[in-house]
Amino acid sequence: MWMDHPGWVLFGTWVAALFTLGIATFLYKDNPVYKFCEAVFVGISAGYWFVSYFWQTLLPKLGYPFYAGVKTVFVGPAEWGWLVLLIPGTLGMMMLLRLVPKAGWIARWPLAFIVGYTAGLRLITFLQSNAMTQLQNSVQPVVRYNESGQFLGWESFNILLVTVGTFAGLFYFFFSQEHKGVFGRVARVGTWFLMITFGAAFGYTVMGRMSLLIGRLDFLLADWLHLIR
Amino acid sequence: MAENPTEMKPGLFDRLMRIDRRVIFIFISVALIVPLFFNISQRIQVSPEVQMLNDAMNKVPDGGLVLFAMDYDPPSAPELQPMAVAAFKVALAKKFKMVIIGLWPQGPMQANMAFETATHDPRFKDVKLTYGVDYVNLGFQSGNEAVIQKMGSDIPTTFPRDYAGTPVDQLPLMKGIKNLGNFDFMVNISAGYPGTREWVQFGADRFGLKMVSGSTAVQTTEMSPYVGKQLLGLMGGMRGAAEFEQVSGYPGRAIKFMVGQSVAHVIVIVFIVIGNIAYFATRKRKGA
Amino acid sequence: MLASAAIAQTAPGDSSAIPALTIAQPPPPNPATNVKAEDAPNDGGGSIRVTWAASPDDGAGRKNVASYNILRAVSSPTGAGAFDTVGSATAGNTEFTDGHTEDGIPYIYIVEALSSVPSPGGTPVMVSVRSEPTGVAYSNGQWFHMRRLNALIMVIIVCGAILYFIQQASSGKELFIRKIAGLDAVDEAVGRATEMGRKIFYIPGTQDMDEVQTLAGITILGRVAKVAAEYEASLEVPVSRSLVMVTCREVVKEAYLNAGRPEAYNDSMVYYLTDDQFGYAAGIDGLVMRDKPSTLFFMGAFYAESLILAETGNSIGAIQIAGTAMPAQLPFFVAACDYTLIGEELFAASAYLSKEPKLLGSLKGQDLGKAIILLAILVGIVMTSFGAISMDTSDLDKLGNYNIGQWFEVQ
Amino acid sequence: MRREIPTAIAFFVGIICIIQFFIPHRPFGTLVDVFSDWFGIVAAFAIWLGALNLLKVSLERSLSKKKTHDRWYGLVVAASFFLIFIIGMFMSGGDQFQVPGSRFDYLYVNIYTPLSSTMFALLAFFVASASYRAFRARSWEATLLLIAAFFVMLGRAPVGDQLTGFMPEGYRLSEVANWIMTYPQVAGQRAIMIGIALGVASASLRLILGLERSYLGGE
Repeated sequence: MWMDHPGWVLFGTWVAALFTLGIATFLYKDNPVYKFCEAVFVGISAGYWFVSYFWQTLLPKLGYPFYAGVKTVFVGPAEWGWLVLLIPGTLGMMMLLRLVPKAGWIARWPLAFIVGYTAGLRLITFLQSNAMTQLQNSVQPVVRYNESGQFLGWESFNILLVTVGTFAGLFYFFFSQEHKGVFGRVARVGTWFLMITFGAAFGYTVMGRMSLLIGRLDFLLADWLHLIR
Repeated sequence: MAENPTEMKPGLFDRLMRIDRRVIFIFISVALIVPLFFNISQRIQVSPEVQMLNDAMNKVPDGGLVLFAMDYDPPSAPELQPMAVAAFKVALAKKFKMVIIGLWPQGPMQANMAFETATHDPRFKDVKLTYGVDYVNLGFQSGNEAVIQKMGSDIPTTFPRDYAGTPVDQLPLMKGIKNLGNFDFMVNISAGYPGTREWVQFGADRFGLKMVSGSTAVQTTEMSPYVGKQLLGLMGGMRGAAEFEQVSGYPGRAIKFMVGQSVAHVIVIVFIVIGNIAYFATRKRKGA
Repeated sequence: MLASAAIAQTAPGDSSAIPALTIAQPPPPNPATNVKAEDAPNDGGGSIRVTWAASPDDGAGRKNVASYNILRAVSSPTGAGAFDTVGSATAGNTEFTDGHTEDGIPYIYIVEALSSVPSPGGTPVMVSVRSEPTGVAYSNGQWFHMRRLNALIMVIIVCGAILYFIQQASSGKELFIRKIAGLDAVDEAVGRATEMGRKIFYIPGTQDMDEVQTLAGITILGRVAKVAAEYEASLEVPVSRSLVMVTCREVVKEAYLNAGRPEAYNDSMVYYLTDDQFGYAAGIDGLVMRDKPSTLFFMGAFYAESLILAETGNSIGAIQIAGTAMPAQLPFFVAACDYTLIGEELFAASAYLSKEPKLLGSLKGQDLGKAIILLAILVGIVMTSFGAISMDTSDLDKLGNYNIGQWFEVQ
Repeated sequence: MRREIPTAIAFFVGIICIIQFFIPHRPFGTLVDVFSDWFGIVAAFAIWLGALNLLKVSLERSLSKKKTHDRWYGLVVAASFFLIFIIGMFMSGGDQFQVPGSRFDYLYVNIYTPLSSTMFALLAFFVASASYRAFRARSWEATLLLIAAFFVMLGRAPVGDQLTGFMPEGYRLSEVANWIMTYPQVAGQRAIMIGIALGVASASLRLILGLERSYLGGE
């Protein structure tokens, strides 16, 4: 294949390396090299998504099935299932009417469809997967024993801690109750748990972020400069 | 303002308090670059989640049908690619039948690269796999969690063609596969949305998929509540990858990268300590 | 017409393998028993569930069952038609769902246990043994998913609580709502932009309109834009999705109209950069460094770009107010922004800022929902703890009926 | 009429999306899949608006009379867009555009990938500078944030275990970090997740009922 040609491979690696360094200059300060890379990035990525949407959504979900459906009408045996595609097709066209100032308001119809779809679907999925599943995981015996019926103090304490933390954390989220008195104190404990959660989650990810940079350094030093193997 | 009596000549700690962030950047770069030039190795403690993952994978009978969902792209590859490679090696050793898909457009490409790396391991020199019989790559489908939902009822209509455009009914492996219920196991490698959360919600919760996940370090905290019933194991970030490489017996890149990562990590910790010392030192002086 | 135990070769007609089989001593496995077929529950039709008791040689006995084949035939008054393989299951499984049936057609099934037998030729031969056929089964669709009854109850309770308080609030009942620090800072943050003569950037997340956080972010934008219009601050909304761009234009235009300054609105306040996560981050970073906005809002769904955006904003000393329900990104906003709306607070923000009674009522409804959930957890924990006294709790599955948590499991 | 019909559409679609979850029977069982395809189609149309807007803004900036220093970057944006657009649409084998070896793939691998990977990699630096600044024991809450982060970070680095190797098993830093992650961290996470579920339910209901409809603009 043409792009396996050593010349093209080398050229590609150099382009990739220069763009890598160009973006990295932003760490020092904003500069013309970064501005150029940023402009290329915005243009290339917008085009990338545009092309992907066209080939991977617009045609396979609308264009091809619509064409195949219309063809059955003329070639037979006629099928009419494709007619339903007229709905999303029309909604999409209505969206494009935004380009016509006087008719722009018609784009609210597809927007309303999307808002209804999102609201309905997410209401269910979040209640199911966030609320119900967390309920399921929370309802556990807080007193723990092993097989021979011996009480396990440490395990019981841990489960109790999670329960108390969940409760206190939820108290923080109460909106219609002033955070004063006992309620306020419990909510305060809730914020402590939230802070521990944030700190732990942050600390946990620091390493992962380093690995991203290792990937780029590995590219520069191994694939581009061949300094390491 | 100069005549303000509390205003003092900035001392060492004051300067440390307002250290230019570019100084930190230099330290991080050096810490990450230098170890890449050396060959150091270290012992890694395996966490229970990764142990569970390894056990769960080994519990799948040899020759079992396993789904690989690769939901990530090149930016997350340093963390996730070693996981994919190690998982494929375990799969090769256990002679799994593999079906590869991706909910991220670049996922299947990453999978191909990982698969190739895995087959190049000298231990699998004699393993001869036939595409279409032993493994297939069904490529990417757009639609996020809706794809999972459709796979729950009918995989051949969800993925009518494979990665290279071959209709699935021409792939012998796909003959017996109707829906997610046919899989003995699933490995998800995930960098965000759609990913492990969606596979748990739609695959494990709704269709009873037995699954494990390898996810970026950032996501791992969000996924850890699912471990147990919904996730049979979880590896998080480069460290999780290195642990898995160690426990599965297939050491790879993750263990090597861990060194630089650890050093940079320690630098961050040292800076936090310095920041706090400076904070308390300046506060004491202001209070006095 | 069916032999209850037939020996078949994988390659029918390959008679040369038969003598090999008689030489290779191992006999075929015992068949699977108690095979039943019934309509798969809780589906839209088109599938039948086949269950069986494992062959005595599956994992035990001779341990030679490798897998099961599931065969199907259409039943008719004159007898069953030909059996075709519709799927397979590896050893250890005792269930298979045939997802390719037509509703209303009578089917019968057979489960075939397969065993691989070494042959002198080297390549192992598959031998199989068939079970008794099942009775006739039909598939059809159900109108209610029984395994989701608990979720329905949950939806009714939560939505009922919210609707009840919306109703209460519209009848004029006073509602107390606690302070949300990040939202009280909106006026100050917008005012500062006016004073300094700098811009306000509002980023409604980086996801599309199928994410409810984006919708929340856009609704908050409506309130912020109104404040910006009143303060005559200059607002810019660079977005990452075309649909979000269209929606934000409607929202901002409406807000300027409501603030009595429709002439100050201009479509160019809301513009699209790119759908791409990091392409967008690169673009925003550049804009922030060059325009040096005094105030940045991040309200919606974010992924890894959260810290790239917030650190850059922090480096120019902007006031930053963030809000997201992405648990993984919250720590970064908390670390790099002045105020952060945590999870639920993001969804409460638009109601809080609008001060409309009906919307505030929905917040009170949320609280009732939370109270009910807390109560359910408490009661559940007490019940299971008493039920499980002195029981082995190393594995919750062993608790059986005492494992009350499973009541909340939704299929 | 400009607001009533859309409000009705949102209501109708929202309710259907809720009840379909409980009705496996056709056509409800697959309705959300259909809607999700429709969403994709509408988004695929809408991206024309976004792309045109991007080009308009970029070209206007380049062609304006104002002789700003930055004006030529707009041309770079437009040129890059057209480069990948033309190659992706016409020169990379149609819908096989992403197959390795296509021209589109060459741009993807050598331009798009390094740009986005490097942008992502900047996080390594930002996470360091943010933690240096944020993790200071300014108050009790900030101290908890600091302590949790500190222990988890140490526990995740192999050096943590080397420091505490003398301790009995179960008390080493990696185990302490695991403990924080499995218990207190999960508690906070759970509270956040349950809260979010309620928040989403409430926000969704407000949208379905048309109580929040600023997205529809004015009359």
